[in-house]
Amino acid sequence: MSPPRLVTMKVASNRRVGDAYRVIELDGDAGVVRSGQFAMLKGAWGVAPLLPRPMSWLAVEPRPSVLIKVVGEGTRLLAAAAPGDELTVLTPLGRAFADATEIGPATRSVIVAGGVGIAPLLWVAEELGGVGAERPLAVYGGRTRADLPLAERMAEITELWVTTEDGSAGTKGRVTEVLDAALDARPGAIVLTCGPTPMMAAVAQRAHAAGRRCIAALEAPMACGYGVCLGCVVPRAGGGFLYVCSDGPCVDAREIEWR
Amino acid sequence: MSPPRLVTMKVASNRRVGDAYRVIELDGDAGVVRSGQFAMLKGAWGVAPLLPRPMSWLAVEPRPSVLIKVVGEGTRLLAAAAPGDELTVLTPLGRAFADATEIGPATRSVIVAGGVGIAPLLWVAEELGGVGAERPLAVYGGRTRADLPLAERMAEITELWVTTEDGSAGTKGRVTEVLDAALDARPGAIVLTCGPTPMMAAVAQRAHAAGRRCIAALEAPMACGYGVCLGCVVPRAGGGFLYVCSDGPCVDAREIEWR
Amino acid sequence: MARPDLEVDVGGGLRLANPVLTASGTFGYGLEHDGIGDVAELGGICSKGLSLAPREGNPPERIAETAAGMLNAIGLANVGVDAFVREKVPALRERRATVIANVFATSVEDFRELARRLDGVEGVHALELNVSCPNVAHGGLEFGVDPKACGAVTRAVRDTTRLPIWVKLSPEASDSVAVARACLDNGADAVSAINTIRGMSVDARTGRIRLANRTGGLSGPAIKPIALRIVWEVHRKLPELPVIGIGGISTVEDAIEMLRVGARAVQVGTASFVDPRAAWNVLDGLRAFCVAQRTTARELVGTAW
Amino acid sequence: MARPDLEVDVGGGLRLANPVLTASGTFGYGLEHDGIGDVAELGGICSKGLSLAPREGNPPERIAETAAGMLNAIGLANVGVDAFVREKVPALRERRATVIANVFATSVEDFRELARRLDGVEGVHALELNVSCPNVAHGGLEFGVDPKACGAVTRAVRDTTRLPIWVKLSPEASDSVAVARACLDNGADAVSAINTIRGMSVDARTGRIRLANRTGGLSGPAIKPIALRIVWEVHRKLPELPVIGIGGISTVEDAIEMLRVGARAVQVGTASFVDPRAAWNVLDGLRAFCVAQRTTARELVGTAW
Ligand SMILES: Cc1cc2nc3c(=O)[nH]c(=O)nc-3n(C[C@H](O)[C@H](O)[C@H](O)COP(=O)(O)OP(=O)(O)OC[C@H]3O[C@@H](n4cnc5c(N)ncnc54)[C@H](O)[C@@H]3O)c2cc1C
Ligand SMILES: Cc1cc2nc3c(=O)[nH]c(=O)nc-3n(C[C@H](O)[C@H](O)[C@H](O)COP(=O)(O)OP(=O)(O)OC[C@H]3O[C@@H](n4cnc5c(N)ncnc54)[C@H](O)[C@@H]3O)c2cc1C
Ligand SMILES: Cc1cc2nc3c(=O)[nH]c(=O)nc-3n(C[C@H](O)[C@H](O)[C@H](O)COP(=O)(O)O)c2cc1C
Ligand SMILES: Cc1cc2nc3c(=O)[nH]c(=O)nc-3n(C[C@H](O)[C@H](O)[C@H](O)COP(=O)(O)O)c2cc1C
Ligand code: FES
Ligand code: FES
Repeated sequence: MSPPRLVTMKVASNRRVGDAYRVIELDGDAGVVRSGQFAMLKGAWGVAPLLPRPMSWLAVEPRPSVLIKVVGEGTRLLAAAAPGDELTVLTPLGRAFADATEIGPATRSVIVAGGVGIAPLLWVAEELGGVGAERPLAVYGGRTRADLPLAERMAEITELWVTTEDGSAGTKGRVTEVLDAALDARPGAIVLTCGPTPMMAAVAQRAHAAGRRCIAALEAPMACGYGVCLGCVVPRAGGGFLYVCSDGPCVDAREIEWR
Repeated sequence: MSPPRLVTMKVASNRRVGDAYRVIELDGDAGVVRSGQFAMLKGAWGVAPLLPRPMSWLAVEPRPSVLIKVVGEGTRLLAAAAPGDELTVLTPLGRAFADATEIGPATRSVIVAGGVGIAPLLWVAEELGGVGAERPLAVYGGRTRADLPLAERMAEITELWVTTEDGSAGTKGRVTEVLDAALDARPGAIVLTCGPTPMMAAVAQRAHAAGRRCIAALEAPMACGYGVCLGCVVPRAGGGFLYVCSDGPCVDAREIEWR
Repeated sequence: MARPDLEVDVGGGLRLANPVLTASGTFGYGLEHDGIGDVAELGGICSKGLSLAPREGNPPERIAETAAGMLNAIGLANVGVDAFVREKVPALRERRATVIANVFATSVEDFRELARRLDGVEGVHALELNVSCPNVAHGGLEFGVDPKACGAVTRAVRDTTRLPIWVKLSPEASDSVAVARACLDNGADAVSAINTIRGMSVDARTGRIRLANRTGGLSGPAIKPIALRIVWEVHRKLPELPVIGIGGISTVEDAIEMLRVGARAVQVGTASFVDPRAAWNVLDGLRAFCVAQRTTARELVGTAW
Repeated sequence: MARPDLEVDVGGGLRLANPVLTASGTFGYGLEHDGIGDVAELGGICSKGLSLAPREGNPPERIAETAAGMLNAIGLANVGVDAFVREKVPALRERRATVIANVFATSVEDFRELARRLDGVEGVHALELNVSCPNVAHGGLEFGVDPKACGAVTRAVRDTTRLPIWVKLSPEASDSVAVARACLDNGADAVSAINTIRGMSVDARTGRIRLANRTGGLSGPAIKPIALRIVWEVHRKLPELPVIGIGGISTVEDAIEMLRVGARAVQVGTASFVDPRAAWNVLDGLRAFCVAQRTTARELVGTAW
């Protein structure tokens, strides 16, 4: 893995996706990156918010880009960045999907995304297409149809099943509603998932019950993103902790003590 | 004096003046204001910088406007405000020139400005013109010619004498270089001054030596601007302190212990 | 809007109409806000710190800004307790304000004398003892860092007045709970926490120390986490002791956090410099929150988990 | 660029090539920066806090952001002193880093044993004692708030090792000078100041306390004014005692301020999370400042006025 570098990148474009999401494209070099890896982003706003914010790379070609959901002050400021504004970007960070499992022509996959968790999964689907793997089956869930950013793009490169809790699009319910059927539809497929932790826990449990491997792209509050603050733990199966930024974000779901 | 109100105003325009100065016009109502009064300004940048920044009103017609010199983070952010950006404005604050002395048709004045201290003085010159007073004699000094924002406008409404320390415009030296001559040129005139404290101290000393009254528009770091933090003191002649925001900023220079 | 129940009992028989007060030294004498807001609406206002004799305070500079905070070294400038009683209290009564008189001294005797002069004054509803002052009899360390000294001050004031007594905790005490316990044991009705934390500001380029007094008290959002922790500790260990939470409260969220860690009421301080209506805004927000969540101010107290 | 004289003497015979170090717990073991910067260039690096036995640390969440600062409750996760000596020190020697081993324990005996295991280890240049830990023998208050306890720890370590000893002051001591004096009297070569200040973060809406450990240590720009004040107080009262300044140092200006109030060296902490090259940037800035001002690092120390 190449060492992370702190680079200053200009915002090339900032486009609204759905109600509450933004895709921001940057001008610059994100380093050698694969899907599942992330960056720490910060704008020129000084000491408040103080810490940079972790964001999965959505793509690096043609330009490094991220998908942002506004949840607090940091994401609000990032989402408000105008073309020409400078962001500092620490990249590349973390372990990619390809570091946690093989991604090759023979990879059969079921992708399970929740909301903004779509970002690394969209890219891994593209990677899978790039190596000639079977078209993945993707299950994509949100609270309402507004919580499914980039679903159109996902539909182009996967067989896409959508679920919404309010039934405003696709099957009414959560991703778990259709997950068993998805696993049946892709015998032997590996499960790649990213989304809220409770969702990933449920997905891992079902996948394991069905005897499948499951790779999860984890989340945790982070201070540094590169292994020095020891802040980003999740409980490890069998005791102790994993560090999301350096042991992950992409890990085999069996390594995690889900709860 | 009407009580201060905290109002949100949009930046209507932001124009560069000289190298390091900005005139910002706002959309909104600054209240009943006269020259020498000020406002506390802050943008939407949250807790850093925390406190609003005091700025003299440069004018309120056609729009409330201020002249800003960038000296630190707060003024840097204010100066960077773009049209449409919102500022919170606490106004009107402080005692005007007209609260410290009579401003009427009979007022004969020598105005002494240093750098950004021009702001309230330009307006008082306009006020004097408005009531039909004799055209003031203004002495305006800066380090170099770049430190004389709005000198053209001042020249339109006063007889303007310029000084620069490097001789790049007007008389070489400080305002005190020509002050005695100015006082001689306007027998009996009251002196109105605003600028760096050492300049105002020197001006007051010369004015008093010449038997003139001198009204100074003071400066001090401020937290509140409306008399509750007790932070903005300057030593009072004879002991104790004056509060710049509530006893001033415009005070008779004899009230101050200059040092 | 519906009128949710915001009343809180802060001990010593004092019930406040709502839990939003203004902090000492950040709201003048409560008379500077005419035209800005109606002080009668607030839960209470704490006066600028009062001493026996009037004080001019420190020379400039008295304030300096820091990251998400500010330092002040006002030097406890005030009109003196007698002028307060004579000139300020009647005007505050007219405005129907709930007034907490904040007092400070450097000896137990002077604290007692202050209490004596305020006891029975119509329109003063409680005393808040600022113990972040050097204890001249004991080598100059603050009263507030020493449980014994705090206990002694509290006892002396308790023996002198029937007004509710709040002791304002210094965050510089190593063991806030021990100090709070000493206050409780000696007759305090409540503690308020926290006062400012001493800090310093220097100009890197010139080396000039910005405050004439050299050090000053740090306040504002920067200290909120420390304030929450101290209020939480005291409330957890001494649940029977009412705590008034102070430190970095600018928004209704800040106030709710403070109630949740155990404060029965809060004081808005530095935030009033940024927005003179800060305390009223916090109150409005709290009212809206309680309506929306169908709760009361009392019910929020101590609900952090 | 010209090479100004940045060397500083931090006591106990230890001269650092320059006064810019990295703070314990914010720079890993100094081996995580390959490709980011050359650790040999820095004045020194303080290891993650080491205990006798390895520790997993606290469950999540371990960190929370606050206004211009952050809280951490890592729970002193570390590989243990033996693994440090075996695995980390040799790699640090290869990189020619100046290494300060930061150690912590909950008893005087364990501090002594840590010192014993690090004494004579080639590549370890000083010990930094983290005394912001509960003193189990004395009811759980921190060693660091009690001059006597701090003195006892220092004495025990002094009797065990010839390595330079730095005692890291807790900002929660009511009297930092008294603690520093106890350290000096018991053989400390320097004190470093300050460690984090305990704070708390709560979700207003839900009432959830963010850190699993409930409280965490506050660091970052928010605490810089407090750090400057404590360093200034200790330096003024004990000018012979070298002080290493820590707390909110992100920029070269911050570092210069710290030197001016009396620190002989500084440690960059939380700033390294924002920018992994923060310490190198501070060093570059300091070099440029000393060139421009024709001064040296030593000459800046204690020049605040
Ligand atoms: C490896 C990784 C990749 C991520 N990728 C993306 C992405 O592609 N797009 C995207 O929009 N978001 C992504 N996130 C989440 C994003 O980092 C957080 O939403 C952001 O840091 C919140 O900052 P804030 O200031 O807006 O909110 P805050 O005010 O800091 O927090 C708001 C809420 O979000 C929670 N939160 C804060 N930080 C995190 C975090 N790191 N992870 C989860 N919850 C958090 C808080 O507990 C709080 O409840 C990723 C997180 C990680 C760890
Ligand atoms: C009544 C009044 C009217 C003013 N009118 C104007 C005006 O019309 N235009 C204008 O550009 N400026 C004016 N000022 C000065 C302006 O308020 C300060 O320059 C500004 O607050 C500095 O903020 P900052 O964050 O940029 O700098 P900081 O980083 O806060 O400070 C930079 C430097 O400026 C000094 N400084 C900070 N605050 C003040 C202050 N209030 N007065 C003097 N020096 C200060 C600091 O000590 C420091 O040396 C006025 C000040 C007062 C009190
Ligand atoms: C300018 C200023 C003056 C203050 N004066 C006093 C005082 O006279 N007595 C007192 O007990 N506290 C005083 N304080 C402390 C505040 O009442 C409050 O405890 C502290 O500022 C923390 O709250 P905040 O962060 O909301 O400001 C003062 C604070 C400031 C900022
Ligand atoms: C995540 C984190 C972990 C820390 N771990 C330690 C530690 O193990 N030992 C120690 O003495 N100090 C530790 N500290 C304290 C720092 O070394 C430093 O004293 C403090 O953060 C103040 O400096 P700063 O504001 O520059 O971060 C830690 C700080 C942080 C933020
Ligand atoms: S985010 Fe700092 S160690 Fe993972
Ligand atoms: S600025 Fe607060 S009293 Fe003048």
